[in-house]
Amino acid sequence: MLLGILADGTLQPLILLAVLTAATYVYNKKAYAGEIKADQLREIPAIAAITEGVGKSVEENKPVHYAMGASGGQLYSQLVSMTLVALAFLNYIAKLCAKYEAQLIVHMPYQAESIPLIEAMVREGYKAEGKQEAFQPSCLRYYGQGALSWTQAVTASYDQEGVGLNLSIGIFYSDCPISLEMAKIKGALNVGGTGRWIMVYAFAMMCDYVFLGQEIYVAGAIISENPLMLAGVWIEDLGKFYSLLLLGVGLIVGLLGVSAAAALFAL
Amino acid sequence: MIIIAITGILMVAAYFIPWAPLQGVKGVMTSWIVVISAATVAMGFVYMTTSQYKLYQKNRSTLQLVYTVTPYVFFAGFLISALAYPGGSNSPEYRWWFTNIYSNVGATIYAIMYFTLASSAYRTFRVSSMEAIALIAGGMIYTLRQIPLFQVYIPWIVPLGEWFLLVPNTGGGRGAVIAAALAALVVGIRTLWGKEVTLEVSG
Amino acid sequence: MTKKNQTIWYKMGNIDYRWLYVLSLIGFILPVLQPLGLPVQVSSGTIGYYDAIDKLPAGSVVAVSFGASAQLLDEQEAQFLATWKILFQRDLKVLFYCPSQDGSLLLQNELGKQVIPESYGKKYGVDYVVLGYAPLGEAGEASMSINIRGVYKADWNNKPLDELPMMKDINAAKDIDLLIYFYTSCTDIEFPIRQWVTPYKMPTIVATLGCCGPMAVPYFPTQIQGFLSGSGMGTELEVHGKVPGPGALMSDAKNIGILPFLAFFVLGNLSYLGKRFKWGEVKTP
Amino acid sequence: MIWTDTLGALVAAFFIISVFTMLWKDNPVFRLGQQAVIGAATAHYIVLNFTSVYKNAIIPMMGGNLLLIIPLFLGLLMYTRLKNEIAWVARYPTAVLVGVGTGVMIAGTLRGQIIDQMKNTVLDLYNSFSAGSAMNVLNATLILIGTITAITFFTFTRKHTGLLGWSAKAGRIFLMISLGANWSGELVWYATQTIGRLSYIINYVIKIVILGG
Repeated sequence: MLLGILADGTLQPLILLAVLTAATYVYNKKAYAGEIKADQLREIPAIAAITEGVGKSVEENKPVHYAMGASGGQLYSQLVSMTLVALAFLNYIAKLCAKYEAQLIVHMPYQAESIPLIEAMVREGYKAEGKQEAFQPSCLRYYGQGALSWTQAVTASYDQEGVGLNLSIGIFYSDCPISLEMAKIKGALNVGGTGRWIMVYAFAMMCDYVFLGQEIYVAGAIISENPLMLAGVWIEDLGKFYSLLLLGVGLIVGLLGVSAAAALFAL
Repeated sequence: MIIIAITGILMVAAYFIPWAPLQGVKGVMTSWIVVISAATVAMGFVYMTTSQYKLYQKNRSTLQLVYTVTPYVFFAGFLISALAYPGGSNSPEYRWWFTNIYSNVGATIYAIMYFTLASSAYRTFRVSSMEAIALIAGGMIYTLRQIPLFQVYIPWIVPLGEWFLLVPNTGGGRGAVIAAALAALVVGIRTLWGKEVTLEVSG
Repeated sequence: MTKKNQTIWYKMGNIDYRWLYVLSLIGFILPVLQPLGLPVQVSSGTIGYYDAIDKLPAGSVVAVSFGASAQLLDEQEAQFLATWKILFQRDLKVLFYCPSQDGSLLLQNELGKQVIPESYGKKYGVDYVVLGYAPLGEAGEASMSINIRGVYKADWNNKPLDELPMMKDINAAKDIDLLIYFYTSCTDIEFPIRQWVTPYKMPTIVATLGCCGPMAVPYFPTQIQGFLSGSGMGTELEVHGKVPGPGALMSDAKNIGILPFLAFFVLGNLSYLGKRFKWGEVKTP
Repeated sequence: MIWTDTLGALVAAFFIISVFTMLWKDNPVFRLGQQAVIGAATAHYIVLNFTSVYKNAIIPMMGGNLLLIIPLFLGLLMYTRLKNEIAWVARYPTAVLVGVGTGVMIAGTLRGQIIDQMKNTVLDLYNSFSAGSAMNVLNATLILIGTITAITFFTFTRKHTGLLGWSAKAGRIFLMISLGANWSGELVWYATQTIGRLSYIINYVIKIVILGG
């Protein structure tokens, strides 16, 4: 019955979605019961580096820069999860800047529809530290369509206003090597990462501390200190176990013939 | 949160179920979001003005005034050429601005990246550990494979470079893509569930 | 400590980046001023690409999906100029269409200026036709393979297709003998594979950016007969097809411009190894 | 050559040089160019989106499709974010965008980025057996090992010790090679762009436009 209404080739995706949804239900319950804790996770050194960088900025009297990518405000593309993680980091860095009284500069992406969310995250960050009045809308910078003006303007900002910590998290395309390398050259403590694997190399080579690929999601959960987000890390690991299991089953079925394996994955 | 759940689940359902009315809804929703996001277009102009004005307030010199006025001159140039000439953004006038400034600066930004990639490699490509050697091997061998001179005088660099790209790079890259995709899915499911903290915080 | 900082080992590892920038810039400029004509090795992808065109019987129809980008012109120019020259040198009918807005813009800027079909004795409407921009995507490519007139009613000058003699018998994949697919988004390679190659076994060759080459390689030579990735393979096509163009200069400049970086890479590692063996330092910057 | 082409070439040359000077240090030429580009990019964004609203909403509405007033209205609600007291209203259009985006993401990710990756890994291996070349089999096996070990590197809920530790270490090597290859692919492409821009200035702007050659 169910198979009759499904589109071709969507049974495998449906099973994976069902596994992850069921795991979400189970682990959310565990989270509410207080069984999920950040210290159970493998350590990610780049997280501590963010606070260190804010301290460095205050000491040097230079601003903290936050960038989520020239095209990092995508709300309705396949990369929306990365935008949400970048917003979680934005909230975190705003809190830290409010707490330690560091100057924050946010280089906004060109997607204007993400501006309301960005502003809300920064405001809330300051509010959480009881310093709403310290928030200045002019710390939110906008540079128009595309990577070119963004890259130039961000680089100019490092040069003209100085840079203590440069935190870059989110959706990055071929434009990021310039901003990351220039921040490094201008003496920033560079911390960052992206979920787009093709660009991770730039972060690995130009940052002092890097979040490799998926690590941005895990780190996002840790800094949020929210049990539901932390539960997500367990669900992700379960997803990996399922994927490896599928791979194993595929390899076994393949013994019957390549077409059998192809048919299994085509379901 | 309810709106997110309803719209999101509809889109997911449309992927799994090829039922015409559902596909119709998907079509309507995807065309709506294009309009919604496009209608927010002037927001960027407001924020551009806010930060430009603030920078001028900080430094009220003549030079800064020139810097502050410059974006508006070019803003007007683009806008007028799109509005005042027949063909709008397809008019030769708009194309003049677009090609000589926008496309050209874009191409130059890519050019600049050669230098930043080179200096970062000078700093990080040191044979200090197994991992660093792996990074260098992946990077340098494929670089030499792409330079004509090395293709001619060290011909074996071509198959070796291709091998690095097609074998270990594919394996590592695949693992990384799968891990990041799973994480994205988990965030997605949490969002449709109404439990995404980021959206709760931002109201 | 100060003494160590003054040693050659330290200095080699801490040269101001701007020296690297300046030397690279000089390395790139010199061959632009004075081309050196350094040799080029022609790879199998390029030979396959050339042969797919060269072996077409006279009168064959070639469709060129021209998804080029203006910002990436430098990477693609050698490829498409050489391709056009090779096409117009032969007795073929060429149908251009543009799945990117920039593709249409570049055709307007370069066809008739850099490569003049009329100088090869070709006539618009009889030997070649240009259809303008349409936001095709994968679905659009599928539509083109079924019914060209369903996507394009007229050419780029708004002339109805039925008024163009060349288009009289051309309307679908069955009327086309070779597809040349230009693209800049790496994953777009799957569009022609899924919409032209798999259903129609259409002979297909592709041209793309250097960084997209690796994603095209797995399809060669089983599904695509040849491919060009980056200006380097554009140069190879110029050499192999004997149609000189801007690619030769690019290759020369790349050969020389990369040398300062290679020298800095060696210096950086000598510095690291020197420090390591002299003072046991293993920390990298 | 008509004067607009000459002016265009000179303007283009100014912008190329202004961007290149950024590599040296901040200077007035760079700043002027950079500020101009902000104006240009913002205007281009507005032109593109205005055209999109006009084509996708205004024209169809005039043709009788009044339903499109809803997304247009939702889009305008975004501007309430500019005024603190009513900023909460912007959450409704945002919710539609995020909801649709998340749905699209889930649908696109399940097969393309997970199941198909597994499929390719398995099929590569078995196809290599049928191809009959030992090298192909070795390569496909290495891809399989790379995929598995890289996934194990990205586990966070278990300590990386014992077998998992070794696997994660091997995975990291594969990941590093991948990072290096990605770096290289882009480096050579950018070299081409550099040469292209320099060639434009030397061979077109200087030799043809200025010297009239």
